[in-house]
Amino acid sequence: MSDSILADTAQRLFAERFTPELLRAADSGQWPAAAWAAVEEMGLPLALVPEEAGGFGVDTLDALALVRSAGSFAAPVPLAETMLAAWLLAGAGMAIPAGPLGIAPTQSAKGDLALTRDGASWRLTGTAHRVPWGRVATAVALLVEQESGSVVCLLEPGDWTVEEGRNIAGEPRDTLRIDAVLDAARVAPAAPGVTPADLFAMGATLRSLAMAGAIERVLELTVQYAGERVQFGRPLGKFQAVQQNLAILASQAAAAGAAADGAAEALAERSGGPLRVLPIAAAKLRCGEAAGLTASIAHQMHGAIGFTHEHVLHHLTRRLWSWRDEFGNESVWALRIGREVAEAGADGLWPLVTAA
Amino acid sequence: MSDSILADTAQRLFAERFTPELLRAADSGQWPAAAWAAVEEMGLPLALVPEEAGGFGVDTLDALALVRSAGSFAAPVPLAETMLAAWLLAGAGMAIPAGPLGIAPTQSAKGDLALTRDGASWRLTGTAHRVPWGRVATAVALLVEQESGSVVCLLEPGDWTVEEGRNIAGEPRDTLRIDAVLDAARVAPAAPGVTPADLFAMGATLRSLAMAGAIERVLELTVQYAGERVQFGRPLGKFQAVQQNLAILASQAAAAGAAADGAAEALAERSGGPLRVLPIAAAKLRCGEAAGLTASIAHQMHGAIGFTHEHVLHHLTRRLWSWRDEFGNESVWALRIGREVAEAGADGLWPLVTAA
Amino acid sequence: MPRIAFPPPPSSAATEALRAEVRDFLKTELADRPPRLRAESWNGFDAAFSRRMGARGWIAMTWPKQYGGHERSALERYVVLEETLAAGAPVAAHWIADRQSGPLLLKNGTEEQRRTILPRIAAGECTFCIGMSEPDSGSDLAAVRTRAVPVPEAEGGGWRVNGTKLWTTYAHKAQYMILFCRTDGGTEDRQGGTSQLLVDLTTPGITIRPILDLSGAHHFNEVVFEDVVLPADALIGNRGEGWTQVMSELAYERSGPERFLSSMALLIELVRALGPSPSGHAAIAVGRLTAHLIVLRRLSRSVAGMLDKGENPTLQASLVKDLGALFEQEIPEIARQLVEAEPDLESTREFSAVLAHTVMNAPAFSLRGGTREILRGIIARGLGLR
Amino acid sequence: MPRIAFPPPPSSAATEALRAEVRDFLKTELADRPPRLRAESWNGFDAAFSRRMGARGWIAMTWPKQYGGHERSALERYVVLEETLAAGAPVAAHWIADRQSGPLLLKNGTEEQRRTILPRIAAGECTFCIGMSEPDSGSDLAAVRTRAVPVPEAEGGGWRVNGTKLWTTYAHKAQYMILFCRTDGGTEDRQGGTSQLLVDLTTPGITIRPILDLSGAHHFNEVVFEDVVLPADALIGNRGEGWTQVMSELAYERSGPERFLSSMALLIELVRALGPSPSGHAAIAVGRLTAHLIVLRRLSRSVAGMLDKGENPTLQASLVKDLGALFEQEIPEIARQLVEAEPDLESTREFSAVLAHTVMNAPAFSLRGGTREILRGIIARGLGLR
Repeated sequence: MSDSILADTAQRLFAERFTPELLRAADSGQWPAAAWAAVEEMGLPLALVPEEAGGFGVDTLDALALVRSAGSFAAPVPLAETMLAAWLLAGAGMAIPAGPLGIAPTQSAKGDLALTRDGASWRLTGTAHRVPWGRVATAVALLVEQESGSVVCLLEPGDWTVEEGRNIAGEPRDTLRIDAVLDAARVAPAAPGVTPADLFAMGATLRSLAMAGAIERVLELTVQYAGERVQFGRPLGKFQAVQQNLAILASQAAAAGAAADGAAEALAERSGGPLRVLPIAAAKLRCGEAAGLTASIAHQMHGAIGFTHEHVLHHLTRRLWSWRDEFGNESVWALRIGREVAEAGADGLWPLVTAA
Repeated sequence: MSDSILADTAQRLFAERFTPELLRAADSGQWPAAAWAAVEEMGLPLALVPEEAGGFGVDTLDALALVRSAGSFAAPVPLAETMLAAWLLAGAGMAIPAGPLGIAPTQSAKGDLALTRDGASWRLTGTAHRVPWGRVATAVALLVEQESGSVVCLLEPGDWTVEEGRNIAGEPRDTLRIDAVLDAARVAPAAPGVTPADLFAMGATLRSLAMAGAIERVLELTVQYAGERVQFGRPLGKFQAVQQNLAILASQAAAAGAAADGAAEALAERSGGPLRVLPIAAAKLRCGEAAGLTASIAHQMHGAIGFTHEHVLHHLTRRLWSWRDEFGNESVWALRIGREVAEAGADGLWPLVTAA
Repeated sequence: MPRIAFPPPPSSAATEALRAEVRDFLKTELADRPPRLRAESWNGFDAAFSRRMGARGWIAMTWPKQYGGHERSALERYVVLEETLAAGAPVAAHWIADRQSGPLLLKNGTEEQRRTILPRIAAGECTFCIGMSEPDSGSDLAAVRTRAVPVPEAEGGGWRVNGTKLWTTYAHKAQYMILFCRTDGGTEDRQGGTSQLLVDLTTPGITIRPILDLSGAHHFNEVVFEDVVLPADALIGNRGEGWTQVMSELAYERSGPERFLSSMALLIELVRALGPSPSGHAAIAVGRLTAHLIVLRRLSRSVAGMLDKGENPTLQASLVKDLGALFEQEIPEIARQLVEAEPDLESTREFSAVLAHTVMNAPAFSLRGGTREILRGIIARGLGLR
Repeated sequence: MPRIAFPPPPSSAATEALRAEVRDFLKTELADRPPRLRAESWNGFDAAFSRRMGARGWIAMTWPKQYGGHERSALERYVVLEETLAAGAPVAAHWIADRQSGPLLLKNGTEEQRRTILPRIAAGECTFCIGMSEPDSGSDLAAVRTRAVPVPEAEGGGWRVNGTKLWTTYAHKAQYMILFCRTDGGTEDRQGGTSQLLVDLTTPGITIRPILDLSGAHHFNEVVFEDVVLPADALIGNRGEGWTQVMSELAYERSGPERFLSSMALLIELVRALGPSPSGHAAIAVGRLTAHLIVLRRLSRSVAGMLDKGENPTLQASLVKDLGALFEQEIPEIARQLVEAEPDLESTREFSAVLAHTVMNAPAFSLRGGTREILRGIIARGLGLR
């Protein structure tokens, strides 16, 4: 499929499906099964899977752009998570189940999960926290660190019990209590070099992209609103104070977009070797910071209108407030960069920046 | 002397003496001897000294208001320091020398200074860092912690050698290398309860007041400039973006003023017991924060004009940039408050705030 | 430039006994109120609690005794207010009437209104709501279109009201509304021709529909007036002076503790989550916020002192509101970086739930009672710039 | 709303060899340059250094060879620029001519001007200054009053200039000025009637007086023109199109590395002062600044890529400048809280000296090249709001 056709088709699908009504329904706990089916129908969840493993040969950057696009529509489906799970399974040479897939958004799977031999099979016990859409997942792919290296486990409903939870955007974030016996086909070594820390960084990349998309959309909505809403006899956008705020909003959108692009490139260029984590860390931090500022300015400009359940703005801003904390908040990633800088030393700072 | 007469007379004196020309001369290292003589003539350096110790019976709050007023004129003389040194000496029952006096702006004198018995006399050795106007001081009052309690030492020129230094406002901040034999008359126990930490808090109070004064003056200058300076055919102050910035400036001035008042009250109400440090810590922090924001907005509003050596603005802003770091910067005092809050615990926070 | 004085606030020594009494009361009253509910701040609604506040004499504290008040000082009222807000008590059932509607009636109401309504407010038995904003009038109140037309005496007299009010907080629980509407002229007259009317919300023709906020909670309402007929004495104060009356209400209510304590529950839970030995980083952050709180409280109490003396500190009050909203909005942004916890309204961890509540409500802190931009414009005018 | 695209910046793989070469050169050149001097960023002036940069072919890199240029890519120029700025090299002697005056002459100058002046710039032997601001015209360039009046042919022809320029950086060291002045009309014509003239600063009638900045340093000058007669071909481009020409210069120069590297010396010294094992607090602060730097550099390189393709990314460039100035101004405020040191220009500690320099210069970062408020107005216009 050609790149821009994929992007355009997906965008059309998102626009058609993820209407304000659907967003509100999803917010109140409804699973948009038909919309998901349409997304799956298009093959989007397999976008990160290599052609030889059953994918459609989508370029990685184009695949990642889908997540950004979905973010701009506040799509209440686990597209990013299913893409990541499918990629993880494909890398381990495992078959990819249909349906929405789950992953565990934790940096280290240690402590929470224990994988032990159980005759010819394996036994996995423990807890996976805040699994996106765990309640509707047809399978969950977990990466478990073993002495021998990272191992991918494929779980199916029945392997876990669900405690339902939500982030403040109303997206399911479920706790799965796991006690499963897995036959050999459901346990396999991960692709070389893939660690939980890696998967966490990939998750951070996907959230950065989704935030960048949502921020761009918020900017668009806010500029449009300022152009239309009349106060004191003039459109809001004619007031200098409003203009100054919207300029800040635009600069945050620019920074978030560029930061997410940088992370996407780092992820796309990977081939077997270790991930270039610095651009990803910078992206998650920068998008998170932009997310807060964006939400704050957009609500300030929208006034009470933006606070109503009926308005689309909060579907985006509540996601921004949630996503900035998922897969590591700003502090988590800043610390990681800061430690790397300290190690490089004063005279290593600039070379480190130009190499990022 | 009646309170408002004192304040008015002092203000007139400051306005008359601390002209832009004098500020520029002081900036290039000249000691404004005549202006200082006029300040001393009025008795201002003794304002904190109790009547029975040779003072004029000035109310403590009125005495502290002089420091605020001097700050608003960027007065390049050690009025605050001399007031503090005189208070320290008076408390120890020592005579107060004429002329500008020095103190050491360090929280703990330990490590830097050693006071030992030397027959009937004492020997003081060590280094006092960044002593304001050390080079012209006719005497320096140092507080040294001994096993027996805090001891005041009175040093005279000849007891030290000077290494000249300056803060970025051009105010002398000299290093004194001390090796002095002090007879018994020049060493005395400090007033009960007065410790180096106390003196440091008092210094922080004086700097807070000076910052509050300078900030108010910067606000005044900036509002005036915005009203006069025409750009694009209108006075700057008619632009909404400028108005929004000046409103922020005004709010910082309000906060700094109230914070400094709170510190002054804490200092004034002391009578023998320990200082209420919380309002002082809050003041130094809040004034320091306001100082940075004020300087930044004022320069933004003044444009290149504010950058010229000829303009009065920078005499104030460079002092703000210096004073916020003297006697403890924002972090130093924030840490102190934060530790106290942690000790009080979650449910102790509000009672601690209402008691401050 | 006019000097912006903040005189020292009145000494609080005289009120310390009252403070202790209030703290004792709240300690018992709120013993079982979890932090996630305390985080609702003045949006928490509990009619029984309000009645008990009334029984204690802690509503209508400064009003004349003949109208159910207690003739206590503004400073005593301030103490009760800040203690209840800092503790996260559910004040919504009496708060609007105590703060805004009661004083309006006291100043501009008819003797009948004062006599019948004020004592019920004082008892914590009468909830008010304020009908201000409309679909096309947010900060620009002069753009209201709700209209009250005099009914000819021959037809019974009074006022016939048509229009729609939005964002009316707790209209669905209130007995009365203070309605801001147009009685004369049109939007081209700007502020002129607006009036305030007292509306009994059981009057026929009034429909109240919920507006859910972004967290799905129901505080706001749409209130639709369709040929609602009000009695002639529903008019509060003078016909055509609605704007002036509203402005004088607003100016005084810009600087109370409600303007900087909205995130207090989160600050408290932050201190709890960090424990007795926080990192230097966390201690510095909390110490800084505490310093800001101490200074804001001093500013606010200074304004209270000026109000008590009958001065008109409009400019000072605006400065306090601006600084207060910044402070309230900063707290969630700082807290979330210091404790590892995602915001989650339903979390088993109180910190996460309080964080979620505060993050989602914070944007409103600089909207309610006039947006930040408008407030700063008022300050600039006070500086002599407009 | 127009979409504000920042396409991926060109791959830097091709320029890595050049980067290594520049780093090597700077390592030797700047071995003895202390951080307090590196902190001067593009205000550092060293004629010998500029000549050596010229000898290396690192000035006028993109210009045609016939004018002394090197016909290298904009991206290669970008690499040299960011490396010299990040290292705190003293570029002031060639920088203005390389960045602004040379390209102007290349585009609008006479063949004679190009032939005689451009090669000298390329060699690092010719310093330019820009005569823009005036006593009553800061950001409002249309208010300039300096006037150039044509001299009748009978009297020898050319232009007679009278007026005063302010804030002219390094006029006291420059050979030439690009003078922005009025040739026709008056201030009521706003931008119309303005032109640019090439001024040899040795021309009689020109007086250059120092303006000391707030730290007492001499970078700025007042340049007074009293009946200064310039040749007819001093006119650059077209008479009356001065404004348009200036605007197109400015738009392109809003987004280079000079817009976010002004505090780089301080960031480097901060990392040095904190050492290999900073506290978590300090590591987080430095990590955050580093992330911002990485993203700013990407944005800036994206704009460079667009410029290289002949696109017109005015809006993007403005966004980069706004973000860049915020970043540069934030660094001193953060650094000073992380290291115990008072700012002190003469301190024996490099950190204190660099901090002092940066604190005092930071306010200018959002003034030079148009104030923040004006820049944001331009962005708002780009969003379709004006």
